[in-house]
Amino acid sequence: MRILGLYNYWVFVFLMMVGFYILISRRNLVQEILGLTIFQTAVFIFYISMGSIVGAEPPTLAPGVEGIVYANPLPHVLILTAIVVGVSTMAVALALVVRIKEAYGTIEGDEIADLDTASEA
Amino acid sequence: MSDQVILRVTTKILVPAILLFGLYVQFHADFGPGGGFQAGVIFAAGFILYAMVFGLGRTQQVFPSYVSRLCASGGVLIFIAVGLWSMLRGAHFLDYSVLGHDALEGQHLGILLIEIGVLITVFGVILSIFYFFAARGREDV
Amino acid sequence: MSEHLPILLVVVPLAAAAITAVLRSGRIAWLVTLVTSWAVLGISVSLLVQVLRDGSIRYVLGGWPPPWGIEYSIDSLSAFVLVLLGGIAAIITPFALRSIERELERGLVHFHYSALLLCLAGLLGMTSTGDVFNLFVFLEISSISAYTLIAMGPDRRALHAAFRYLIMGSVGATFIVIGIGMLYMMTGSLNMADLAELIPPERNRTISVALAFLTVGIGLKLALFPLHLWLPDAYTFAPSAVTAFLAATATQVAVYVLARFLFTVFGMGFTFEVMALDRILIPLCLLGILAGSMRAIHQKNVKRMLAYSSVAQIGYVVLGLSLVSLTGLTAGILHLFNHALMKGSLFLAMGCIMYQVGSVRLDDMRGLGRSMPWTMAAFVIGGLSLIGVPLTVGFISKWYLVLGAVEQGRWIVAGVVLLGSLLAVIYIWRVVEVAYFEEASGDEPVREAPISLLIPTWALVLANLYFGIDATLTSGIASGAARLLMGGG
Amino acid sequence: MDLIIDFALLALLAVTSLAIVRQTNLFSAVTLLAIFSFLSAALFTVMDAVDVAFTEAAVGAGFSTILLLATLSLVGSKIRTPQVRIVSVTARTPSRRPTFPLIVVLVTGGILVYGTLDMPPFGDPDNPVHRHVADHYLMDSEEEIGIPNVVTSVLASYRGYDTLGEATVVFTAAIGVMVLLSGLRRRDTLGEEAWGEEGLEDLDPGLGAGSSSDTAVSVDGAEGEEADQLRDGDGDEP
Repeated sequence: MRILGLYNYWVFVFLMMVGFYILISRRNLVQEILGLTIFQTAVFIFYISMGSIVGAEPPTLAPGVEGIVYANPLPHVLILTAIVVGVSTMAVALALVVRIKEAYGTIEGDEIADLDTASEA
Repeated sequence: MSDQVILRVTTKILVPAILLFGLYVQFHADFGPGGGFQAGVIFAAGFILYAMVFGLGRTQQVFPSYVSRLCASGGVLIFIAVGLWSMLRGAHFLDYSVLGHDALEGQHLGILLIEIGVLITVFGVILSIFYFFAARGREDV
Repeated sequence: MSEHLPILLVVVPLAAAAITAVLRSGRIAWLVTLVTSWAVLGISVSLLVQVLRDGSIRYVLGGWPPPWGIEYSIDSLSAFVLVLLGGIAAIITPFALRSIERELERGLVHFHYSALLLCLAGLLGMTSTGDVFNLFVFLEISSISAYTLIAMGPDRRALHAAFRYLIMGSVGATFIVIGIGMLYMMTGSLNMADLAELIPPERNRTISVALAFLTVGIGLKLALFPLHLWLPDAYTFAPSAVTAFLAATATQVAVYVLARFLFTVFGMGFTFEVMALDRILIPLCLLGILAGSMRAIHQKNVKRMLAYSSVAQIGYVVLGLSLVSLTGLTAGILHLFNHALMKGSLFLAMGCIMYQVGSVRLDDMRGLGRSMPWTMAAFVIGGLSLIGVPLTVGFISKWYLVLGAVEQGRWIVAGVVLLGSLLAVIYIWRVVEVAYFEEASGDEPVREAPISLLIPTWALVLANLYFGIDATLTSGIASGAARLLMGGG
Repeated sequence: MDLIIDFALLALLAVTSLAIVRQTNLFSAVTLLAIFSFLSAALFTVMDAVDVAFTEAAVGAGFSTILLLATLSLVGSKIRTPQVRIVSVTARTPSRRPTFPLIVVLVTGGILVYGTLDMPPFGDPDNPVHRHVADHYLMDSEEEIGIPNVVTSVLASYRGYDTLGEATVVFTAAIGVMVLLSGLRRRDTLGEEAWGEEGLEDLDPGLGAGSSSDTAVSVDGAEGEEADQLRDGDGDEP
C-alpha cells in the first residue's frame, strides 16, 4: 500500500526526468523548450497529486450538503499561476528561437556555439 | 485560406459562439471552473481562428495591434487600480471588503473587477503575441 | 499613507511599467522611469529608517492575515537590499538615457524602460515578500524581463546568451517550485515565518531534498559556481546599462533569497548542523573565487572579464554566509552591498567606453587613459575597490571576511580570499596597462564621454569611496541584519 | 475507479513522454506534446482539479501548440542529426557529452525518489497539506467571500496579489515578444547589426574608431570570416 501511495509521486519523478533529459541532452533549441515544458508539466502533476484526496469532490462548495470531502484548492491556485508563468516563458523562448534562426540561420545549439566561437577568434 | 467556403462559413458561425463562451467562462467563475485567465485565452482564440481563416490584415482591421497592446497594459492597470481603491477606502492593498456596503458585496465587486482586469490583460497579451508571430511569418515569405 | 509604503514600493514600478509600454516616445518613458526610480529610492530609504527605528514591518495584502493571505515582511536585511535596489536604479536610469539611445533601435527604447521597470519591480517584490510562492511569481517577473533586456543587446550573440540564460533560469525556477512544493507538502503553509515554525527540526528526507532543490535552484539564479555558465555571455552581450543594472541587482537579490531560505525558513540549525550545507558551499565558493578570477585574467573583452570577476565575487558573498558566524554573515551582507557598488561603477565605466569607442575589447582601449581620463579614473577606482585596497568598500568587506575566517581558524579560506585579491590585481592591471601605457591606435582622437554618462558613473565611484572611508553606517546595518538572521534561526 | 483511471493516465503520460524523446522531427514532437498536455488535463480532472484542467487544456494544449507550430513554420521542423564535432565553445560545458546528461538526470531523479520516501501517502485526507491553510479556505470562504468556487476565492481574494503577479508575468512576456519580434531590427546572417543608421548619425558625433556602424557596435571583435574582411577594410584593426 505504501508503494501504491507513492505511485503518483514516482511517475512525477519519471516524467520530470524525461523532460530534464530532453532539456540537457538535446542541442536543438526547440527540443530544449519541449523538454522544459514536459519538466514543468511534471511539476504541475506533483502539486495536484499532493492536493488530491481519494474520493473527494472538486472544491466548489455545495451549500447545505454536509459531509462532502473537497480536494485542496490551494495547489490548484498555485498551479494555475505556474501554468501561466510556464507559457509566458515559452512565448519569450520561442520568440528568441525565431530571432536566433534569423540571425544565425540555424537552431542547432552546437552550430550556433561554433559560430560564436568563430566570432570570438 | 479565405477561399474555402466551408471554412469561412463555419468560422463565421463559430467565432461569435467562442466569444460568447468566453463571456460565460468569465462570469460563471464563481460557480464553476473558469475565470479571467481562461476566458482571456478563449476570447483570443476566437480572434486567432478568424485571423487564420480570413488573414491577419482583416483581423487587424477589426482589432488593431495597438489596441491589443493597450489591452495588455490596461488590464494590469485595472488590477492595480482596484488595489489602490481599497487603499483609498482605508484598507490594505487589494482588500475588497471595503469596496461595497458590506464585506461580502465588496468581495464580489472586487473579484469581478480584478477578473475583468485579468481577462483584458490575458486577451491583449495572447492576441499581441499571436499577431507578432504571424506577422513575422508573413515578412519572411 | 506611510503604512502602505511596503506595497507602494512594488506597485509603483509595476504601474509605471504598464504605462511606459504604451508610450510611443522613448524620452517620456525614460522620464517616467526616472521619476519612478527616484520614488522607489525615497520609499526604500524611508522604509529602512522606519525598520531601524521600530523594527520589522509586516504588511498584510488583501486584508487576509497570514498564513491564509500573502504578507510583506520587511526587516533590516530586506530594507538594506531594497535601498540598494532603489539606489542602483536611481543612478542607472540617468545613465541609460543616452547609452540606451545609442545602443538600441529607437522603436525599442520605451520597451526597454518598461522591461527595466518590470525587472526592478520583480526584484523589489522578491525582497519584500514573506510568502514563498509569491517569491516565485516575482522571481519570474524579474527573470523574464531580464531575458528580454539581455536579448536587446546589439550583437547577435545577445540572443543566444539570452536563450541560454532563459533555459538555465527556468530550470532554476522549476527547481525552486519543486522545493517550495515539498515544503508545502510537509507543512501545509507557504508563509515564511509560519514555515520556520512548522519545519521539523530533526532530519526528514523530504525536507532535506527540498533544501537541496531550493539551494540548486537559487544557485542557478545567482550563478554560484559551477552553475554560473549563463552569466559571462549574458553580461557581455547585454546593453551596457542593462549589464550594470543586472550585475548590481539581480545576483544580490538572489543571494538575499538564499540567505532568507537558509537562515529564516529552514533555520540555521537545520541547514548547517543537520544538513551541514556549509561543507558543500564553502569549497564551491573557494573554487568559484579561484576559477572566476583565473578565467577573468584570460579575457580579451573587458566586459566578459568583469563578468567572470562577478562569479568570483559571488563566491565571496556566499562564502560569508556559509561561515555561519556573526562576522562571516556581516561580511557576506556587506559584500553583497559593496559588490553592487563596485560592479555598478565598473560596468558603467564600460558603458562610457562603449558609447565613445564602440567596443570594450582590451585591444581597443589603448591610450584611453589620456583620451578619456575621467572614465578611466572611474574604472581604476572601481578596480581598486574590487581588489580590496584600503579606503574603498572592497577593503571593508574583505577585512570582515578574513576576520571571520581567521576567527574559526580556517586559514585556507583566508588564504584563498587574499589570493583572489591578488588575481584581481592582475586582471585590473591588464586594463590599466593598456589604457595608460600604450599608445592609441586609431587615427581619430577619442573624446571623453558626455557629462550625462560621467555623473552617474562617478556617483557610484564616490559611493565606493564614501562607504569605504566611513563604513559605520553600512557595517552597522549589516551586523544588525546578521544578528537578526542568526537569531531567527 | 478514479484510482484506476489515474494510474492509466499516468502510464499513458509516461509513454507519451518517451515517444517525445525518440522523435526526430519537431512537428511530430509538438503534436505529441499537445497529446501530453491533453492527457495531463484529463489527469487533473480525475484528481478534482477542474480549473487547472481547463487551463491546461486551453493553454498547454491550445495556445502553446499554436505558438510552437507558428515557430516551426518560421524555423523548420527538421532536427539535424548530431555529427562528430571538432573543438568548440560547447566543449567547455560537460553537459554536451552523451553520457553526462544521463548521469545528471539519474542523480537528480535518485535524489527526488529519496525525497518521496518521507512524503505522506497520496490522497490521504489527514496529510498536513490539507490541514493548516486549506481547511480554512474550505470552511470559512463561504462566510468571508460568499463564492461557491473556492479556487476562485483563493485565486482572486486570499491570494489576489499572486494573481496580480501572474497578470504581470503575462504582460512581461508580451513585452519580451514585442521587443524580439517587432521587426524593427533584424540581423543579417553575419550577425552584424543593422542598427538605426539615422539614430546613430545624430547622436554620435564623437564616435572615434569605427567609421561604419558595423564595426562600431561589434562588442567582441569580428563576426566570422567575412566580417573580418569588413573590419580590415575599415582600417579598424591594427
